[in-house]
Amino acid sequence: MKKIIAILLTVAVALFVFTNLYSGDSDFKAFGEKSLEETVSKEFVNKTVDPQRVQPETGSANIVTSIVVNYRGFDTMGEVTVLFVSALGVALLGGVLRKKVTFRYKPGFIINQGMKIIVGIILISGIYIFVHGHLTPGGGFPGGAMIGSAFLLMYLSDDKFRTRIAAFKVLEGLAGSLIMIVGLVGLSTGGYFLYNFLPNGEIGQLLSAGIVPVLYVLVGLKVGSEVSNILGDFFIGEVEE
Amino acid sequence: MIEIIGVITGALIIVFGILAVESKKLINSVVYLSLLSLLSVLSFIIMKAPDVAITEAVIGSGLVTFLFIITLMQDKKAGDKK
Amino acid sequence: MTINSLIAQGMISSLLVYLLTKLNKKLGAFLTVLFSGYLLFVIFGFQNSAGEVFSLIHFGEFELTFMTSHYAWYFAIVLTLTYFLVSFFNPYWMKKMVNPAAYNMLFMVSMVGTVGVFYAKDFLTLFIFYEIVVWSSLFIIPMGKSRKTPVIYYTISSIGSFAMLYAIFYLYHSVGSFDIQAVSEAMSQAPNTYRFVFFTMIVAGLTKLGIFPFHTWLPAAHGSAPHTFSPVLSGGLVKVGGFIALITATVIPSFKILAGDLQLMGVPFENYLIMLLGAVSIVVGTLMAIKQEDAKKLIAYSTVSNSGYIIIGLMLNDQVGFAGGMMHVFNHAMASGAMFLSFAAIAYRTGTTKMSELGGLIKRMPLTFAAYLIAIISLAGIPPMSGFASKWLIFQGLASNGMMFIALAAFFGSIGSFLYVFRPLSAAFLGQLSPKHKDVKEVPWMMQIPLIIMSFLTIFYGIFPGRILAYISKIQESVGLKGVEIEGTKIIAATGMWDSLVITLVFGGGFMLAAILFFISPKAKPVDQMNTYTSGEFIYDPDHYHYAKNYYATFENNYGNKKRVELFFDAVALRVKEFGEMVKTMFFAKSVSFSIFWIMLFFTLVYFWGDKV
Amino acid sequence: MINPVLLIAIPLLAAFISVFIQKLSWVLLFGVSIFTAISGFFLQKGMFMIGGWKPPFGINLMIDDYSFIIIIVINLLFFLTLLSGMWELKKNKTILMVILAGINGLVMTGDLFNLFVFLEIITISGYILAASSDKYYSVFKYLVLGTLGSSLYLFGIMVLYGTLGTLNMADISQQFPNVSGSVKIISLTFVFAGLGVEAKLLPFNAWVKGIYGNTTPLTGPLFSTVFATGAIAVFGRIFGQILVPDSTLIFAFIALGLITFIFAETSAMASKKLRELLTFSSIGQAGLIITMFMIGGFYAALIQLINNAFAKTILFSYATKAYKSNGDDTINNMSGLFRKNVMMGFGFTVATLSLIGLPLFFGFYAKINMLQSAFALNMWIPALIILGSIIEGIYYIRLLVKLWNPGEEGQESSELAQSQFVIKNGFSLSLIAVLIGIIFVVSGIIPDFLTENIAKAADSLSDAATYLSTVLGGI
Amino acid sequence: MSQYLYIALMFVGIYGLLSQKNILKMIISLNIMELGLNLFIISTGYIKEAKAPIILFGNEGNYVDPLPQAIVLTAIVIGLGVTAVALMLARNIYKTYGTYEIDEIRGENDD
Repeated sequence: MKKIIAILLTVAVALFVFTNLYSGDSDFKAFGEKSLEETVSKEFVNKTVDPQRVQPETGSANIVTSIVVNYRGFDTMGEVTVLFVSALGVALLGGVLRKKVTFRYKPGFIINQGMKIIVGIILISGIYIFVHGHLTPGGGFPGGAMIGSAFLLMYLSDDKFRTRIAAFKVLEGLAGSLIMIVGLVGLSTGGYFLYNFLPNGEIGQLLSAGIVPVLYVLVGLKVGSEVSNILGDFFIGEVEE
Repeated sequence: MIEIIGVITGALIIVFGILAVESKKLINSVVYLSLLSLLSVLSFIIMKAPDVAITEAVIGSGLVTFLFIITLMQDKKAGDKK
Repeated sequence: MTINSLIAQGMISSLLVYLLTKLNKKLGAFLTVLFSGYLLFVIFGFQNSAGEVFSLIHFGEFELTFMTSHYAWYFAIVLTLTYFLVSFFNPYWMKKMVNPAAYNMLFMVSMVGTVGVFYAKDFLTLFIFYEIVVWSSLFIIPMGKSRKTPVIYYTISSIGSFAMLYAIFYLYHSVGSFDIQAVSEAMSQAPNTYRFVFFTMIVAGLTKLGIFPFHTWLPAAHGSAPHTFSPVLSGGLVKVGGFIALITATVIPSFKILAGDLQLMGVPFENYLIMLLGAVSIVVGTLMAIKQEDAKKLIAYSTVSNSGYIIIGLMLNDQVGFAGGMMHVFNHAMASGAMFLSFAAIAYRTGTTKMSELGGLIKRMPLTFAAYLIAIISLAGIPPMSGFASKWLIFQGLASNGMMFIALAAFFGSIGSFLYVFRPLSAAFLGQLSPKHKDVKEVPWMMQIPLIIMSFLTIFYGIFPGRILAYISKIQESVGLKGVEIEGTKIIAATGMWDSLVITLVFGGGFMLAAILFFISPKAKPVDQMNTYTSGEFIYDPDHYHYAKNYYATFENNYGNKKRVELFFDAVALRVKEFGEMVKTMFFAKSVSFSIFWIMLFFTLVYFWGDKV
Repeated sequence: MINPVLLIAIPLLAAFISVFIQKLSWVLLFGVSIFTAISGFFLQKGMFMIGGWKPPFGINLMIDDYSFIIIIVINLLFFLTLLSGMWELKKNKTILMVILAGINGLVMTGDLFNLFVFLEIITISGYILAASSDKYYSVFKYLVLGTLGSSLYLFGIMVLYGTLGTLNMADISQQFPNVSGSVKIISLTFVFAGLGVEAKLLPFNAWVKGIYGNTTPLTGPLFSTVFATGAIAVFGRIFGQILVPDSTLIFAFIALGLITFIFAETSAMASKKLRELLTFSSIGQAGLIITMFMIGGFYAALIQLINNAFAKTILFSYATKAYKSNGDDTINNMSGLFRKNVMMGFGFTVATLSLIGLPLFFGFYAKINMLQSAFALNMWIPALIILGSIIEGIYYIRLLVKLWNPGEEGQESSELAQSQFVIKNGFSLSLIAVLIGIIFVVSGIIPDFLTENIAKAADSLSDAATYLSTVLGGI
Repeated sequence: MSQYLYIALMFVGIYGLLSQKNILKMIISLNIMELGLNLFIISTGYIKEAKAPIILFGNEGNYVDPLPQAIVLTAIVIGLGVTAVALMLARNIYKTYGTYEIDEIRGENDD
């Protein structure tokens, strides 16, 4: 009975959305039919938001990155804060549990040493991803998450490692503070918060795109440390042997 | 062609979504969720969103699944029940 | 001195009183006496002032203004007099109060508030001070016996006051002004609007007066308020309701505006309906008063019945009946004030107001007895007390309009009041003295002052009712009615006339005769209370054998004691609570899914509904 | 003049610093809170672009008279909350700083998606703070509903983006009237439902009882004043200025607001615990204020918003302190508690009377304004508002009478029957209570000294043209 | 066409929230809902025969809309944060009440 009501309601609401969104008089742009000209994105793609600046106004080859870090950098700042808060929350909530997770298996020497190599590779590729965030797909979020997953492997392979996470606290705070400081420097130099006060350089170069790579590296570090913190805190808990 | 792949992927996503919601065992749900994420990565790629695809691959199907599994490990019984 | 600065002074000195009472309880109480006397004095100076406008403050985009008028002065002087006289009791109760500082402050605030209500030029000012009176008196009541009754009081009051607020803003919306004069002029063109406003606004008057079906708060609140505040509530604050009725029906001339409506017995049917309610409350108040064990509750029910007289008189809107209603405002204030004060005096000495615990106090507290006696004679409408004058005028008004049903109720109330006012008299003052109260003394001199003054005024205006009626005729002329005709001590109505001096002399003669007979006839031998029933055997609970228990047993058995209106209100309150519980279980259920169900249902409803559009 | 972005940046910076310098977090929290509370008054008005990208391309902060007054109120409330919850901070200091930044951003931002981000910041912080009550299931419920709500909101704004190609509030408000009806109905209902969760409208607010009903001296005032004010203010901004519903849909929204008001007030009447009573009163007030926003009575809505926020600060602080000190908040057990702390009793009473809307207190001015603007629409809305006020008055008066006057029913009130309860750590609350009480009384007699700015704020909300020209026309 | 399916996926998640009584199942449903939403957001930016928005290797002009992608990046990370908090809460609920089933939780919200 309950499921039938649930299905009926869901279908009704879905119909509500479908019939209205795709009705004849709806001016919602159909899938794949839209044109960039009608959105604000055309200026992002052409990099012509502010004609008074030195062209190209952002040097990032990856347009998504230029949006995430530059045009809508404020969102990213907020979103890093969300992750920061949830990491804090996980730590606070996990503090109640107080027990360490132990696994039934003991990681052997081969796993231990092999892991270290793999972790190194993953770390490097993660760092590569966020350093090249303004050029290639990827960036701070996947890069940071990769760093986090590298440490996940460390956690899994090494029992002792699970305690050594104090450094991440410093790292997350430091990276976060640096993001804010970069923003504030922009405010003091250019008059706008998160203002791009560095030269843009040429599209496609590593040292291009002004503060974009700087910020994205910081975001990557921050996301990485947050994810690692969350993972570390998740290893605290009552897990049966 | 690529449209058709997109539709098929989308249909698979729905199927796995329903499976994830309705499956009796929690661990199965988690696995279906992980598969769902992977399929959505494919969709993201089809829709020309490589950044999102990478992020979703790492976070959606990687980290989130891991978090679920750690939580499930807390109680073996809960993992088996329903 | 102007009204606005008077109000400001009052508010500031109420704070002062609060602080001083914290320092010294008695000092604060004496200050209230002093200030209420000062207020009375200043208000008295406005006797002949009419149409003077004072601006208080700018309240946002509105302006609060006062205007003097004859009717305002009349009500204000009655109220301040009551407050002033009652305040003499305050110093003696400070020790017993749980929070004397707050009591004194709120006493002052409510007093100043009533003055503000009466002198208001516009509805907003009126409403503001009306509500101030409500909440300030509200917080005094729980210092007495009950924590529930203030809630009943507030509930019924707020039904009235919010209905009035609604009416005020409805008027503001259609007229564009709060000013009573402007509204009155605009309404003469819009009888349909006014018919609605009349009914919504007069609810405030009915609730405050305690007219059926809003009478339930009177016995509850008056009965359990602190003893010194009950006379204010009954003698004073109830009259604020009368004032609202006056504004609604007479100052804004409902009889002229609604002249096009169906006329019943010479008044618009709207007025007639209210009069019918008044008649019902006379009957209900009388019947319920007869059954009460507690003297304060009894007097409270008598207030219900007397409020019925007031509203009937005011709704008549004619030469005679209106004058009677207005005069009854004063008479009832004095009489019920005196009755409550004398029971406050009894409570001060004996600690109780339950009739079955009292008895024989006539010898210990003769002055209190005399004050009570005069008050009840006045309330029962027996000459030569002033109550006779007002009731006679109301009867005249009813008779000349041919309103038989209402007149019947009024007569019934008059006869019934003999019964109920006599009961406390005989139970508390006559009969045998309870052994517990052997050492009771008369109250201190300061508490005697108000009793004496009230008795004096009752007798004086009984002999010379023209003194008041002359002023009332001025009020009548100012609101467009024909003034009541007075020649010396003669009062002339359509169907008859009456010379108060002659009647007083006749009654005086009769009284002298009776007194002579009493003194020369042999005295009854006093018997101890117990001995009446037990022939000297010892009993443990004399209260149950008190003759005041089931005093009118034969009469009372003819009708039940079910408080149907109270039960109805209780049922409504219970339904509201049950509805609240239902909302809690429906919308705040434990299950998350259930909450999401509601959200989805919202979408579905919008979908089905939005499709139609 | 202070750049408004500092109100977001400085608290966030402080929050990040406090992670690795734990010992400083006390200083940082109070310093930041004092800074924002003071600088709210000296806020520079106008439109501020982030990163120098002009709207609708970049994100902008908008400080018009509306957000100006809300920022002042919220930052003051936050400071008062900190004072009253001083002993409860514990490990929550960093999160509190993030909340301060988030709530400021929520109110100031001029971008719909940025609003979503800030909404997430404060809701997630909200989950974490709420979890300090150990009622994890209630928090979970809040989390599910909150996440659902923000997803619905995101869906709504993305439908708008798919139609209009922009996320900037000013840009959308300009183009929104021309959007086809079907897109309008979808985006409006979804955004309404999404924000309704945070604004506590009736079908969306099932989480409130578990969260507000189990608050601590810190979270109680924080949720009921800071969060509620922010959420409702955003609600007013979105539906009063940006996505103005047309005549048919607005009726449903008004009906929902009024239903919330009446239903919640009856529920409050049926409550026996102080915190639960206040919870339902908060819900009711939210419904009332949102109704006022919906019918276009912005001035009245703002006045009532401020009235409610400051009143609830005292009420919730007191209720949560009473619970914290005694482990119980059943009203019947608290009789005569005010006699022990008269100052708090004074503040509590004045706040309550102001909330009911009795004259001599600020709430009365709010009430007459509400009635005035409600009568401009029709006769039934004011009647329902009055009905709700009567119910509200009844239960609050019942509460006050009980708390002031110890004593058994049928007996004279006396000190002997006083409750055994005590209030611990009440000094700061006493100060706040007296301060707010005096402000309520003074502004209830002479409302002008507060209302001038509020009137300007209401004007700026109804004056969409100025908003548009400031955001889109400027620079 | 595939956009329909993405919206449908969102409603599958909502259906899960409506019908499931297990806390972990509800979190999974939330994730499914968010995933559907993210897919829908990306699909609003999709343009037929357009390229990924990266100016590299000279493929200039005619890109898909990059703004939804930026938004989804943010949304995914926020989703991770919410999920982490939700799972930690679930663990605490399990610790306190010994169950993940909502019906078996006692002692909260019933007075």
